[in-house]
Amino acid sequence: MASLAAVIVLSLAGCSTDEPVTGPSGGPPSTGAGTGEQSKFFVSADYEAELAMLGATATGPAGKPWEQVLNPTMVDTASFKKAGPHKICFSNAALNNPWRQVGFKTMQAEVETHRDKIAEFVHVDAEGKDQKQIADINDLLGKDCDALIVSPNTTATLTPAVEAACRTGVPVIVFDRGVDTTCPVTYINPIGGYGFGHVGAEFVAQKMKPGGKVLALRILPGVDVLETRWSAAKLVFDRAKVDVVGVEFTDGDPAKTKKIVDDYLQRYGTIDGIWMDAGAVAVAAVEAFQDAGKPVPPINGEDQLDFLRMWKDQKLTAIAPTYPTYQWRTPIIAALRILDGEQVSNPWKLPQPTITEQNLDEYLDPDMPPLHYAMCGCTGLPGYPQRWK
Amino acid sequence: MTTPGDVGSLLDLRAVTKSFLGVRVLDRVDLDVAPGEVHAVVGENGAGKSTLMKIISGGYAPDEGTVVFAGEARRFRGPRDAGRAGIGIIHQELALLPDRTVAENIHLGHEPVRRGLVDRREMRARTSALFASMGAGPVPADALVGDLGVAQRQLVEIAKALALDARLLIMDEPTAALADHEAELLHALVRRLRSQGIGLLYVSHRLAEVFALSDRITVLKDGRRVTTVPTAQTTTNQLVRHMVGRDLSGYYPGRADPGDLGPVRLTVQGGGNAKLRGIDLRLRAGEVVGVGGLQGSGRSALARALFGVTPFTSGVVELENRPIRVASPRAAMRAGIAYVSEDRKGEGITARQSVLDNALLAGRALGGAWTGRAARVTRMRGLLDAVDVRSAGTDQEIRFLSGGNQQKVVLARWLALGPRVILFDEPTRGIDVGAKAAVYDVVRRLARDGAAVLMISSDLPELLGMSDRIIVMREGRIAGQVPAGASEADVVALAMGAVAAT
Amino acid sequence: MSALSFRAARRTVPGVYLALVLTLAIGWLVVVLSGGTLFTQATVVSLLHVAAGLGLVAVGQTLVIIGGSLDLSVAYVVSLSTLVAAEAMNGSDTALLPGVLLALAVSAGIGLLNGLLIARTRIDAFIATLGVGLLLKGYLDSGYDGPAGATSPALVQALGYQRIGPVPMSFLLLAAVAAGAWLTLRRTRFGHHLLAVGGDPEVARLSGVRNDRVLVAAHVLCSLCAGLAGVYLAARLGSGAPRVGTEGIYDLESIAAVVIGGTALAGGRGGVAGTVGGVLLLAGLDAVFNQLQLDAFAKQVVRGVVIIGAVAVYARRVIGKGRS
Amino acid sequence: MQDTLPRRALPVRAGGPLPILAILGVLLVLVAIRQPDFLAPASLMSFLGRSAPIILLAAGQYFVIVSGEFDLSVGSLVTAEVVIAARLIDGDPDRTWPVMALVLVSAAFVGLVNGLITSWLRVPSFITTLGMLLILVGAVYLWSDGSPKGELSEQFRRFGRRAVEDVPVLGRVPYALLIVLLLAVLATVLMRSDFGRILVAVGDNPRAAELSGVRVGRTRTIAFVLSGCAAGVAAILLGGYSGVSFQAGSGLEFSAITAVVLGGVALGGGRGSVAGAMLGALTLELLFALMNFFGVSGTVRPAVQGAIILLAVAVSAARSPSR
Repeated sequence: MASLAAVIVLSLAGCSTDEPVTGPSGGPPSTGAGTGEQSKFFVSADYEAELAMLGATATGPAGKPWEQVLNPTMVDTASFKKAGPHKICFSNAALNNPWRQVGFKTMQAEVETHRDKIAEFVHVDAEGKDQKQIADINDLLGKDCDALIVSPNTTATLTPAVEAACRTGVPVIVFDRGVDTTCPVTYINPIGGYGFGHVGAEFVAQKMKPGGKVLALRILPGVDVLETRWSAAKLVFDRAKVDVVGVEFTDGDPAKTKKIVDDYLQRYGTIDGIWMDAGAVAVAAVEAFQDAGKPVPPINGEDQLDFLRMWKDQKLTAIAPTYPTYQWRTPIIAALRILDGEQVSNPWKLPQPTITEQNLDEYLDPDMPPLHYAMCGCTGLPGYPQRWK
Repeated sequence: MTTPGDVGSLLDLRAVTKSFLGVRVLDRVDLDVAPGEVHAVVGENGAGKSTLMKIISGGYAPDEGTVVFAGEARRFRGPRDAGRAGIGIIHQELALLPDRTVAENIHLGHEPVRRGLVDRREMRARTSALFASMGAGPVPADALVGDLGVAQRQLVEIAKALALDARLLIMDEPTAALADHEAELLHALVRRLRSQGIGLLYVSHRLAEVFALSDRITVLKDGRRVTTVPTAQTTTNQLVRHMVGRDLSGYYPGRADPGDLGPVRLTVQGGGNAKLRGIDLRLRAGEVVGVGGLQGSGRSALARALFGVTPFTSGVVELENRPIRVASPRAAMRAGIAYVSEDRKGEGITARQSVLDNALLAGRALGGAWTGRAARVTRMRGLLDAVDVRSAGTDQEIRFLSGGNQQKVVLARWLALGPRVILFDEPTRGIDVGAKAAVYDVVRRLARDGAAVLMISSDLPELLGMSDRIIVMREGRIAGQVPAGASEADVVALAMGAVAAT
Repeated sequence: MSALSFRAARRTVPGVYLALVLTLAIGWLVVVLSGGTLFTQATVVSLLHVAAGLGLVAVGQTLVIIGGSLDLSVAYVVSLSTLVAAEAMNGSDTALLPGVLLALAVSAGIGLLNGLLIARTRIDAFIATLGVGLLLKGYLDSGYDGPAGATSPALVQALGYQRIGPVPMSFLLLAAVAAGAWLTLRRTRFGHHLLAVGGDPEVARLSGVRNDRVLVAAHVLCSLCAGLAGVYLAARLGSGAPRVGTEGIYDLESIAAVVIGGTALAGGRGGVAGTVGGVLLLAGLDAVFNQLQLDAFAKQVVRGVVIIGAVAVYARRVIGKGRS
Repeated sequence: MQDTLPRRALPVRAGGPLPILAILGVLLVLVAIRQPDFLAPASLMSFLGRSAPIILLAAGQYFVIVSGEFDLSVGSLVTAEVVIAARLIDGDPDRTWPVMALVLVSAAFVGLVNGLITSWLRVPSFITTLGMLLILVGAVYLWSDGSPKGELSEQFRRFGRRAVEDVPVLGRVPYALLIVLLLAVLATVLMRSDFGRILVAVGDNPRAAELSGVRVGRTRTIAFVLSGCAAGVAAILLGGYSGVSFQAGSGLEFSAITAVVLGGVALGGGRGSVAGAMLGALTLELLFALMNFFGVSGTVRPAVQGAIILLAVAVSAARSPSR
C-alpha cells in the first residue's frame, strides 16, 4: 500500500512539472521558453540598469575598486560631521559561510588601517535570523554609535528596523543586500545579481553547442540575491532558446550537487552547459563530470580559489562572475568620509569584475586556502595573508 | 437475599466467557450483586477473579455472555463508560500518577469545575471529606503521590474509586498491602457504604475478612463458578474445599527428605536496607524455602536484595561460606544466584524477541566466550523441550505465547546457568494449571539437583504444598518460620501478627 | 508508616530561574569588567523581543511535551503563519483581524493533522511531525521565493514595536499566553488530563480520560502558539517570511528551552513557568554574548553544554528523590 | 494490553525487511520504466557507491535506535570530521593515514561521550545528542573561524570517489561500495552475535535485560560508539566523494533516522533489522534519484518525501498489532 502510494505521489509530482520531453526544444510554448515564469522579484528597470553598468567605467582611484564608483550621484553629508575618534557599529546578517568570513576579515583589516580615527568597532552577528538582527539593530542604537553599518539578512523584513535607525539621526550605511527605503546615507553594493547571472549565462549560452542542454544549479529558493541572479540568467537562456533541462537546488551541499549532476547525466546522456547562481559547489559539479568520464561543459563558478585552480589545471571552459568581497572595505571608508563631512555617492555602485580565461592568472594565489575568495582586495591590508588563512 | 436474575439486582452477569490466546480464562460465569450487598469473590490465584472484575468495570469486553447493570444490558466501551454508569473499581495494581497530588489523582477524569476552571479548593475539600468519611488518617490533599508509602497510596486508590459516587464498587484485594488498623478502617468503610445502598464486589484472599464483611460468597476455580452461597450458611473449611477442590498431594511434587539436604549454600546475617531490617537467613542445598507474608511485607524486597536489585546496605551475605558483595544483578548471577521476577511482563521477558533469544538472554549477558555458542543454542533448545514450552517454534516472538509458556521460557533461561541459589517471586502468577504443575516440577528438580531455592508466593496452598519450610515476613522483618505440613492459619497468623490470626 | 512526614507539593520555582539569575549576574559582571553595560534599555528590549518569538513557540511545545509527544513542525508553521497573516492583510488595517484569525486557523489545522496522525494512526510523534514539516517545507519552497505580503501597519505598530517602558507588547503577549497555558495546565480538566496522559497513558485511560482527544487538542494548541509566534514575527518583520521559522531553528530551540525549563521529555512533569525561564536563559546568553562580541559559534557550544547540563541536573534530582 | 492480542499468525514478521523490500522493488520498477539504462552495471555501481555514506549512517543510527535511544549528532559529527580532516591533512598526502585514524578514533570518542552522558547522567539521548550537535557545530566553526580550511589529499578522497577499475561484468566497483558491503556484513554478523541480540533486548525491555545480567548502560554506550564510528567512516567516504564543506553532514541525522524508520525499525527500540535500516537508506536515495529522473521540481521534493514517509510509516503502524 505504501508502495502504491509512492507510485501515485511520484507520478503526480512528475506530471505536475513542466519538464520537457527529451529532445532539442521542449517546454510549454505558452510561456515562450522552458524556464517558467519570471520571479516576482524581477524588476525590469533594475535589470536594465545593471546590464548597462556592466559596460560602464568607474570613477575613483585606479587599482582600488573598493573606492571606485559607477555612475556616482554624490550626496551631502555635512550634517553628520563629527570629531573623531569614532565608534562604528556593524550589524551583520551572518557569518555562516566562507564568503561572509572572508568579507568580515577584510572589513576588520580595513578598520585596523584607520586605528587613528576609529576608537571602537562594535560587531554583532545576527546568525542569519531576521528577528535577531532587528533586535541587534535596536540594541546598537542604545550604544551611542557614531555610525551604523548594516548588512541586512533580508531586504523586506529589515526595512522597518533600518528606518527606525535612520530616525535616530545616526548615519546609516547599508551594504550587500539592500533595504526598501532611501533613508540610509548610502547603499553600497557591486553591480548586483542581475549582472552576475547575466554574465554567467551569456558565457554558457555562447560557448555551448547550439541547441544543447543546460542544467541550472541553485543554492536555495527564496533568497533575494540569488533570485535576481537566476532571473537574469533565465532571460538570457530564453532569448538564446537554450534548453534548460533542469533547475535544481543543492543547498550548497557538494554531495547533493554531485548526485544531481550524476542523475542528469544519466538521464540526458550529456549536459552541454552548467550555470550556477553561486560558486560554492562549482568544484563538485565539475568533479561529477570527471567521475562520470564525461567532458566538462562550459560552466560558471565564482572567485573561490578551489574553482579557479581547477579551472587552470583542467583547462576548463569557464568564467567566474564575482560578487566581490572587497565591498566589505567600502562601508568603513564611507563611514569615515561621512563622519568627516565628505560627500559620498548614493547609491555607491562598486565595479563587479569578471574573471575570465585572460585574467585568471592574476587571481590565482597558491598560498591561500581553497575556499578563499580571490576578489577580496585584501592583499595590501595589514595581516595579509595570515589573517585570511 | 436475592437470587440470580432477580429484578432487584444491581449487577447481573450471565454466562460470561473470556479467552486469551485460546486459553479460556472465564467459562460461563454467572454473578449478581444486589444494592446494599457485599458480595465476596474468592478463589486461588489464576482462578479468573481479576479478569472478571475487569469485564465488569469495562477494562475488557466479554467474548460471550451478558452484563446487566441496573436492569439494562450493557456493553461498556471502556472504563470511562463503566464509570459513568456507576461502577467504580479499586485496582490491584495501583493506577496512580506519582508526579501528581493526592487530590489531582483522586479526581482525575472527573475534576470539579466552577466557571470553566477546575475548582482546586473544592477538590481539596472533597478529598478531605472522602478521607474523613473513610475514617482514615490524614493524607494531605496536596502531597505528591510519589512521596506516599504503599498503604497511603492504597487509601488514595480507594478514595479515587469512591469519589465517583459509584453505585457498584469493585475492590480487588484492597487490604493486601494494608496494616491491620488500616484494614479495620477499610472494613468499617465497607459497612458504611453497604448501609448507603451501594453494592460491593469484594475480592480477597483473607477469608477472615470475607466472613466478617460479606453477605454472599462466590467461589471461582479455574475460570468457572463453583458455587455462590450466603455467608451465614458456610464455613471456612467448606469454602477452602470449594476453592481447592483437588487432591493437593498429587499436585505438588514430593518434598525433600531431611537426608537430601546438602551443605549451607547461602547465609545472611543482619541484612538490611530501606525496606528490610535484621534479616537472618540460611538456605541449604536441596531445600525449597517458602516465603510468606502480605504484599508489601518485604518478601519481594528480600529476593531483590539477595539478587542485588536493591542490595542490602548492612549485614553480611555469604555464599558457600565465602562472603560476597552483591551490588548488582550481574554480580549476583556471577556468584550463582538467579531470580525469577513476579512481574513477568515488566521484568521477565523481552516481549518482541523470539523464544530462543529470551531464553538465551542471561547466558549471553554473562558469557563473553565466542566458542561454544552453537553448543549453547543446541543445549537451550533441549532445555526448552525439557520444560515443555509450547510455541510455534523457537523463532516465534514470546509475546504470542501464553503466560505459562512465557514463564517456562524464563525458567529455561535460568536453568541453563545452573544456578546454586534461585529466587522465585510468585512463579505461578497468572498462569494456567497445567503450566503450574510444570513450574512446580522445575522448582523441585532444581532443588534436587543441589540448588537452594527461595520461593515467594501469595498462594497459600502452593506455599504449603511446595515448601520444605516457610519463613514469614512482616513489616520488613522475618516474623517467624513454620515447618512443612503447617496449616494456612499458622502462616496467616505470623503474617498478620498474632492478633489477627484466624 | 505514621512516622512518614509528608512533603507538601509546593511547586517550587524551577531551578532554571536560579540559573537565569546566575547567568545574568556573571554575564553582567564580565560585561562590566570589559567596559560595557548589559542592562541598558535597548539591550533589555532586544532581549525581550528575542524571548517573545521563541517563547510563544516554546510554550506550545511545552504542552505537547508534557503530553508525552513532540512537535518538529513548528518552525514551518511559524513561517507559514507569517505568510498567511501578511498576505491576508496585504498592508491594510481593515484586514487585521481576519488576517490574524486566518493565520491561527491554518496553524490550528496543521496541529489537528499532527495530532490525528499521532493519536489515530499511531505514528511516532518524531516521524509524524517531521513528515508534516517536510510537507509544509515543500509548500513554502514552491510557493514563495522570498518575503511576501505586507502586515497591517497597525499590527506592526502595536505588536511589532510598541512597548511599555522596556517591555515590548510582544513580551506581554508571551506573558499572557504563558499565563493562559499555566492556567490551562493547573486549572482546567484538559490540563489535568494532559499531565495524566503524559505521565502514564494507561492510568489516564483507566481513569476515564480520552487520551486521543487530549493529545490532539494539545497538538492543536501547540500549533496555535506557533501560529501566534508567526503573527508576532509578521508584525515585527512587516511582511510574511517563508524562511523565518527555519532560520530561527524554532523547532530544536523550543525543545531546548522546554527541557532547560525542567519539563521531562518523557512527559507528565513540568510546566510553562520553567519554559519561560528557559527561553529567558537562552535570550540572556544571546545578550551577554552580543555585549561581549563573542563568536556566535562559541555561544553555540555554550548552549549545547547548558542544555545537557540542565537536563543532567534535573535527572540527578529525580534519581535522588526516587531513592529517598 | 498484551493479553488482548489477536492470535492470528502474522504473515510477515513485524520489523522484518519485507515491506521495505517491497517499496524498494516498486521504486526499481519505476526506475526501470523511466530510466532503464540506470540499471546498467556502470550507473548502478556508481549509485551504490554514492549512497554508501547514508547507508553507513543508517546502520550506525540503527544500533542506537534499536537499543531505545536517538542519535541526533551524527550529521554534525560528519561535518566536524570532514572539516578536521581537511585542516589537518592540508593537502599533504603523507598525513592521510594518521588523520584517517584520528577521524575514526575521535568519532568513536564522540559516540562514547554521548553514551556516557546518556547512560550515567541519565540525560535522555534526544537531549544529549541535540546538545552534542550544537557543541560540535559550534566548536568546529570556532576552530576553523567559520570557514573550512585546508584541503583533503587525493589519497583520502580516493575512498569516497574512486573505484576498482575493469572488473568483469560490473565495470568499475567504487571503493565506497566495497567498504559498505564489508561493513554491512560485519553489522549483520554483529547483530546475530550475542551482543546484537542483547542490544535488541535492551531496546525492547531494559529492565528485563538488566535483571538478566545485562549491563544496560554499557550496551547502549557501545551502540553510541558504533554510531560514532559509522559517522567517522561516513565522513571519510563523504569527504572523499564531495570534498570539504560545512554542508557535508547537514541534515544527515534526520535522513538517517528516516531511513531507519522506513526500514521497519521501531523508534523506542526492540524491533527491526540492520539490513532493513540499510535498505531504508538505499530506498531513500533511490527516491531522490527517481525524483531527478522524473524531473520533480526541486521545491516540491520535500513534500513528496514527507508524504511518502508518512504513508509508509502509517501503513506499517497500522499493520503492527501492538499499540
